[in-house]
Amino acid sequence: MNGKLRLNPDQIRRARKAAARIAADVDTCIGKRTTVAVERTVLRLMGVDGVNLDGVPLPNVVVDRLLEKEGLSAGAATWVVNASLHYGLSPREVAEQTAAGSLDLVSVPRAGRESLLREGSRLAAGGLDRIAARRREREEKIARLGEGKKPYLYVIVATGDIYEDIVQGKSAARQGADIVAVIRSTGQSLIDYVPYGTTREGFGGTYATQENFRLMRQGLDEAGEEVGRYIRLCNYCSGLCMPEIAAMGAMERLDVMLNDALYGILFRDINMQRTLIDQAFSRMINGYAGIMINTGEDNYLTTADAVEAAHTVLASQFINEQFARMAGLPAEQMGLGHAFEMDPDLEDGFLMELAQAQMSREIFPNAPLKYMPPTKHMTGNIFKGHIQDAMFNLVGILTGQGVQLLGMMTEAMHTPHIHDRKLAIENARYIFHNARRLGEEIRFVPGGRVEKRAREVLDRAVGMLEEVESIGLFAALERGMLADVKRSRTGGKGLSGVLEKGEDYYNPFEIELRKRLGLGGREEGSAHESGLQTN
Amino acid sequence: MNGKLRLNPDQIRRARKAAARIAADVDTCIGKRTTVAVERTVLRLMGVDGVNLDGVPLPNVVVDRLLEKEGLSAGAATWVVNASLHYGLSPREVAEQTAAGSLDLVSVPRAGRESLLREGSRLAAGGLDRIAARRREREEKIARLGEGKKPYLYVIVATGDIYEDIVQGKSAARQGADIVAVIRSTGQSLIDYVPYGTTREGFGGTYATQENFRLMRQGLDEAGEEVGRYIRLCNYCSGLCMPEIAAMGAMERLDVMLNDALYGILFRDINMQRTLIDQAFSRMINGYAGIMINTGEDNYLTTADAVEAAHTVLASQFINEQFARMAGLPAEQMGLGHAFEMDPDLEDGFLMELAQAQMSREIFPNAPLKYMPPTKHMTGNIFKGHIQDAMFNLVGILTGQGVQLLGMMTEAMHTPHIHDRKLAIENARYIFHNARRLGEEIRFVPGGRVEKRAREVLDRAVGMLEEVESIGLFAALERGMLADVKRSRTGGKGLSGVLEKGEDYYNPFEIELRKRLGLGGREEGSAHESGLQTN
Amino acid sequence: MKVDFKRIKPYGDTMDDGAVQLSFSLPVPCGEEAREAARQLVAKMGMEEPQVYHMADLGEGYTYFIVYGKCTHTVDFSSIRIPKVETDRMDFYGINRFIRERIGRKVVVLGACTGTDAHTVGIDAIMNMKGYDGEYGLERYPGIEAWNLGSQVPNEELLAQAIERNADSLLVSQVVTQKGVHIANLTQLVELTEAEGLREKLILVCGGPRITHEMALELGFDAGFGPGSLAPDVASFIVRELARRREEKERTGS
Amino acid sequence: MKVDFKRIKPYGDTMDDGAVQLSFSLPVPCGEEAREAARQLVAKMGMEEPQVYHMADLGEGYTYFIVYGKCTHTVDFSSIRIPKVETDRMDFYGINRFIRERIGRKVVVLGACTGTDAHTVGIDAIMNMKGYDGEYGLERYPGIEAWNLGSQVPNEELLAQAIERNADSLLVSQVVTQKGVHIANLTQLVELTEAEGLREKLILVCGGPRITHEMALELGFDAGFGPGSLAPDVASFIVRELARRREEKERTGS
Ligand code: B12
Ligand code: B12
Ligand SMILES: Cc1ncc(COP(=O)(O)O)c(C=O)c1O
Ligand SMILES: Cc1ncc(COP(=O)(O)O)c(C=O)c1O
Repeated sequence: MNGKLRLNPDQIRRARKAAARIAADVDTCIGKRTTVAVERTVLRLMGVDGVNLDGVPLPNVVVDRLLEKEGLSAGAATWVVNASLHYGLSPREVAEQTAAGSLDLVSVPRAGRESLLREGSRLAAGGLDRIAARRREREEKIARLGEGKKPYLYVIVATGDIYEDIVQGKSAARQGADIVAVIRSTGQSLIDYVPYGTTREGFGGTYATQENFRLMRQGLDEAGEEVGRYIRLCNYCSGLCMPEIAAMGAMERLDVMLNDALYGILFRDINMQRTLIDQAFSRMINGYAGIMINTGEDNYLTTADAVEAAHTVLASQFINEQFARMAGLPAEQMGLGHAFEMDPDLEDGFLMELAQAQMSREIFPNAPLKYMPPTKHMTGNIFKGHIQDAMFNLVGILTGQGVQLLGMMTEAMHTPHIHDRKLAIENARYIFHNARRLGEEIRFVPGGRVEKRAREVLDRAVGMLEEVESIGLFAALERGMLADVKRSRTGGKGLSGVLEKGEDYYNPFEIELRKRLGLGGREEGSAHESGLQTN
Repeated sequence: MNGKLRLNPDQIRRARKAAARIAADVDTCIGKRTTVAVERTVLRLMGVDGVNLDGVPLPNVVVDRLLEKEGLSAGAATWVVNASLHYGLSPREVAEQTAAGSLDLVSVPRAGRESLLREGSRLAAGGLDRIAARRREREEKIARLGEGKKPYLYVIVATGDIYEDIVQGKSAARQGADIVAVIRSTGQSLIDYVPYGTTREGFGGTYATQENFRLMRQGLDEAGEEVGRYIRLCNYCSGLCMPEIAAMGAMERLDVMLNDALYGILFRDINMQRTLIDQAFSRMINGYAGIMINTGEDNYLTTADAVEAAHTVLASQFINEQFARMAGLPAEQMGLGHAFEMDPDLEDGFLMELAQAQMSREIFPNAPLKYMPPTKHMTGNIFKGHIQDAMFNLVGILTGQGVQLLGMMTEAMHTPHIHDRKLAIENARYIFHNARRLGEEIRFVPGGRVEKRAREVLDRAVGMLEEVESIGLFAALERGMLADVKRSRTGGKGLSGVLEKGEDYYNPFEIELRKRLGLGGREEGSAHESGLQTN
Repeated sequence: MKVDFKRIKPYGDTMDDGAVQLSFSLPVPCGEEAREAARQLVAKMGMEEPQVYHMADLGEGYTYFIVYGKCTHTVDFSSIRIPKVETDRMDFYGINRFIRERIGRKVVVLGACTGTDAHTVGIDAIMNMKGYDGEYGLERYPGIEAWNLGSQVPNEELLAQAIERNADSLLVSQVVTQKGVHIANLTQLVELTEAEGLREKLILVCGGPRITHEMALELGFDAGFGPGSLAPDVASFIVRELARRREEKERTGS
Repeated sequence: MKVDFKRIKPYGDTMDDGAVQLSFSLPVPCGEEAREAARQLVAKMGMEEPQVYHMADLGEGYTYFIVYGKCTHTVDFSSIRIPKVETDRMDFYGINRFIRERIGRKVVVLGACTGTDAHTVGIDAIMNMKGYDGEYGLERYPGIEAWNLGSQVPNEELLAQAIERNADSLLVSQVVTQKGVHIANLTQLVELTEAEGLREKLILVCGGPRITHEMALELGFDAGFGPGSLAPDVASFIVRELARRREEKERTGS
């Protein structure tokens, strides 16, 4: 069926094809490189954790040592697995001794390639089995407790103090939240390590650490048992530590991860090569862990105009879909982002928002779209803001979004207070329940404003994607085609953490993940041929 | 066309026919009677105003005197016009002298019938010409200043102090209000006279007095000039003084009047005969003055359940339509009431509200329907209340209502504060503007929930009307068929003010109004044959 | 997050942050001076860092504000005790049994919306046969003779009816509270019953959305019932109070 | 309705009724005691007849309240004076003319979102070529050499760039204010400039949604700009201040 909007399937096909080529093009280029973050992730997946006496995380200590000794192009696994084999130590012990200075990785006698690969793949299997177990745990809990109806009610907590976050998260769960996201402190995405342990002092959010993940997970599991509904936990694997955080999330049974290289490039000025390499590996992990990713194209409308730039969001969704697909992440885990960000004082703006939300729904029928609330045009007028959020919620239920990121009336002031969240949840629950089946009851007039708006946005997205295809994504970013922000190929943070893979490069987790996800090798270049066809 | 809901035109026709018979039946019965209020109105229209030394309004003094002397069955005009002729005094002077005790109306020598009728009709023409002049004044102002788009934004002021009301009303006009209604003090509807002069002390509202009307009219005219939009003024002619207030409103250029005998019967326990007689005369005055009436069936849903009793509202609208028609009030002035009063926690309740509002719109295509906001299910949670009001506003714009009575978030607490009104107006303006043409863009699925709900309500209304037709309206009220309230034919307030018209009964204004409104005499009974057919 | 119940403070997202939202209008023209006036006012309320987040011109020299601030006041939660209607609530059957066993005759109850108040939904909820929220009203109780006089009943008439029907208890509903009209009205009823020498005989009960038990006692009533009250709450109180009074009378032998 | 501007009070529907709406949460479990705690708290704020209209259980031992009360405090509106940026605002052409005539060289301005703040929309609004709300940004001014360093710029780097480019003025945007992070960040910049001996030379300007001119002065800046500021406001201030300083220097002959 071609839906309520009678979108042209040829245009959708053209868009997918262009996006697939764009993604494949990037992949070819990044396939030859690795990053310090990817290597630290490999270590973490092998069980390396903890900090040295100066508080530097062991994965950083080891990777920095290897960089210094010019051994990293072979992959951290090459050295650590080798030392493991040689001394009969666990990778973690190897890391600890490296940190203590009692072990020099590059001077350990080298085992034969075959035994290296055997041990590497044993460790990889063990690491991934642990993740698979957490995934099964989630599935069992959902089967036993059940879960909320879609659109899921997604709220953020962002006190800066993990213990306050737990109180706020549990309270939200009791009010009806389905997903609780812990926002990170400003600046974390730019630090090239993941802080360690419990943290109680962040700004605009709480540091993402594995211990914080564990504590929050435990809190939400408790609340979930009490309210009889599985409560999903969300965090952010964007920024310089993207794949590490993906791994930590997979190990601590997070359920949703913000994960988008484009966001980092445009909004955090992270180097594009760095973060695209990181993204590819992180998406495999997320995919395998059964974690839903959320992409960040909704943010484009905070810097660009929401009416003018709507097609850039759609174009980016198409690209993100292809990146995800190439990492083996199924459509059911693709929380592609879009947003309700038009000026509320626009005549008939609601019709355009409705058109666009319905359009996204029809173009990505199996993806649990992440729908973002009004933020840019929220003001200090909390009463008006609350009804802007209500209209957003109405579009959410009318068009069957997957994840409704709840707007808060205090958006223009502070990260949410405990009752802001309560009122936001109450808002969504009221609208969702009271207008539950409205979407089933209405049709749009053929040739009318709603249909026209959707067609126009799709056509412009196709045009843009084909242009990007012809110049390549990097050039498109350089020209500021997304979010009105220009970024250069070699600018931004983190480029120094990118390195060419050596001949002897070894990453047992990537190999094992590709196997388990049923992905071909990277070199095949087959991605050029066809895009993912979902309808 | 049969609209978006595919309503069955035969059912609508059946409903109108039954309603016409119900109204005609009542009319036959009330045609033989008059009331003290009707007689006082005649005096007011002849220019009688002011109070005696005890503060009793002169119309009351005169009518009470005539009652005492058993002269009222001839109509107050008979005596006052006679005395006028005899002494060469104006009716007002006659009333003053009657009050002073210096003139005894019934003992004035009687003029011949013919000269009585001549003078009566001269006075009636003069009185009605003054009203016609106010009507033209309104039309000129609207032509010059323009007016708000429909649905009109209707707000109430209810401070109890006319001077505060003026501040609040002017402030509301600046915010965007199109209609300002001054709510009356509790209890005014039960007093059998209209207070005189400026008043500053009411409870839950401000006394309706002619001077208060004048002051408020002046304030809103000022505001209207400044904002460049004609601001309509509304008050209440329900209760024991219904036709008197209608006359006062007509003289002071009010634009809208709450006017509904059924409301008085059910919610003020006013005697049904009394108020139906009063209503017939008051509607002629409203009709002639170009005043839009608002009927009160929306109130049924405050005592009965809004889902269960929806059809009673529709049935009552049909009856009110016929009463209005019989009084010569054109469809364009029939602000028939209905309401958004379902429990917000009802699943898919929004669909039902939408269905009903659309249904009313299609059944009464030319009437500027008055749509009432949620009141019963408003709570102390002002934030939730504000979004209930937003959903109500959305239905208003989606279905093209004529008058949107704005809900206030503080409905469950107090009569509106100055900023409650501001927020309510902001709410409606946002929704109306942002979703202005949504109604043009959507269609309802044939056979779906929305269509079914409308059909069900219409069918039940037809059933009810035919039952009322068979037993008569009085019996239906006795059985509690409306609003879950039972009222007896001879119970309630004000029956003592009803009296049989004598052989010599004379009401020059009724005669002149019937003439100018193009109405036949009452006796014809032609109403039985056909209802008003608007589509 | 440890709470000091001797000194509780508002909470936004950090214990004791004092976060409070306010909104109000001031009779001053919109502008920076108005904003400052709003800040000063909120500071006087004991709020630190008052922040005016929204200011709107209402016209006519009035301005509306939405303000947030950090409250410095604290409340000793540990010492709070609430006066409640001190009756074990019985159910429909329990109440009727209690009447049979302890009173031995029908209890006569009159209800009304008094003065100019016409909001009958509340009193109907307590009295009507069909009841409210799943609870039958008093008219359904075999042990109770219930008379609902409806709306807009003058106090004088209510009292006349009470005498005529030999009532045990009067139930008065007051919903309109603007300018304190309910206070005046309830006070007048108490005065009238006292003047008639009936205060001892009658159990006076009032109710409504803005009525609390505490306020009812202050006004000279025997009990007050607020939002969410149901027939069994009221009936339990009345029958126990009736029994208590009778037994006390017997004891004191008067 | 006469207003006493020496003693203004909140207004609902009757002069001096004091009507104020509040909402907040308390770290106490939901119930009648919680309601009383909310009433007591609001009473401590100087509110008469505090009325809890809504109470909701947030779980975890927290409760939310919506309260109305009648404020007893008054404010003397007649004595309010507001510190404002004391510059006659010139327009695009006026500013460029002023620079040509009174300064005679390009004015060098550096802008940035400092610290970890990545909210560039505000500083872009002031600086970007295309401008904001119908006003060109500083980059478009022929008399101004404008450098927008973007987001997340450490204070140290901003200062290094200021030295390198021989800047006249620094424009700092701070949007994230949680836990006072902007205060710490702005204070550090002032300290750094002082340590480098550059404070005299530089015109320090900050801006953001929670910035006021008053606060900026307190922190040691020369000016602060809040919501709704536009390029001409900022440029007018900078060029006049620059001219003033130069003329003062000439006068004192230093
Ligand atoms: C329904 C309604 C009406 C209906 C009343 C129909 C009827 N027959 O009752 C109509 C439409 C006629 C009406 C008219 C008016 N109303 Co009215 N109305 C309401 C409304 C929407 C709901 C009230 C209600 O039914 N609540 C449901 C019942 C079940 O709750 P309850 O009364 O609190 O009762 C419970 C308890 O309090 C308790 N209880 C109550 N009484 C008693 C008595 C005893 C003895 C006991 C034990 C317990 C008890 O038990 C009940 C069950 O739990 C409210 C707004 C709101 N959402 O609250 C406005 C409201 C009460 N009305 C108001 C006003 C001002 C009026 C009018 C004057 C004008 C106007 N604004 O419309 C007129 C005139 C009425 C008059 N003369 O009294 C104001 C009162 C403001 C104030 N605080 O002073 C309100 C708050 C609306 C507003 N914001 O302006 N109204
Ligand atoms: C857009 C936006 C973003 C975008 C920013 C994109 C970009 N490149 O700028 C994105 C999505 C990336 C983002 C991210 C985050 N944001 Co943000 N964001 C907003 C949002 C929606 C709008 C801000 C905005 O653009 N306003 C429009 C501009 C024009 O206004 P302005 O900044 O006030 O600027 C004007 C004046 O203040 C002045 N001005 C400003 N700066 C300067 C400087 C000078 C020198 C002068 C003279 C004048 C001046 O002139 C401007 C024009 O008049 C606000 C919420 C809101 N509605 O306000 C939240 C908000 C600012 N964000 C917030 C937070 C916490 C974050 C995050 C930490 C997490 C999160 N909640 O998403 C991250 C991390 C950001 C980081 N490291 O700093 C909080 C801040 C809370 C607080 N008070 O501390 C807010 C209030 C949202 C919230 N309620 O949680 N955000
Ligand atoms: C994809 C994505 N990543 C991350 C973030 C949060 O920013 P940071 O990574 O700086 O915490 C967002 C915020 O909206 C986002 O959309
Ligand atoms: C038709 C009608 N008349 C009158 C009123 C107001 O009541 P009163 O006449 O007692 O002032 C209403 C209130 O909703 C009404 O709907």
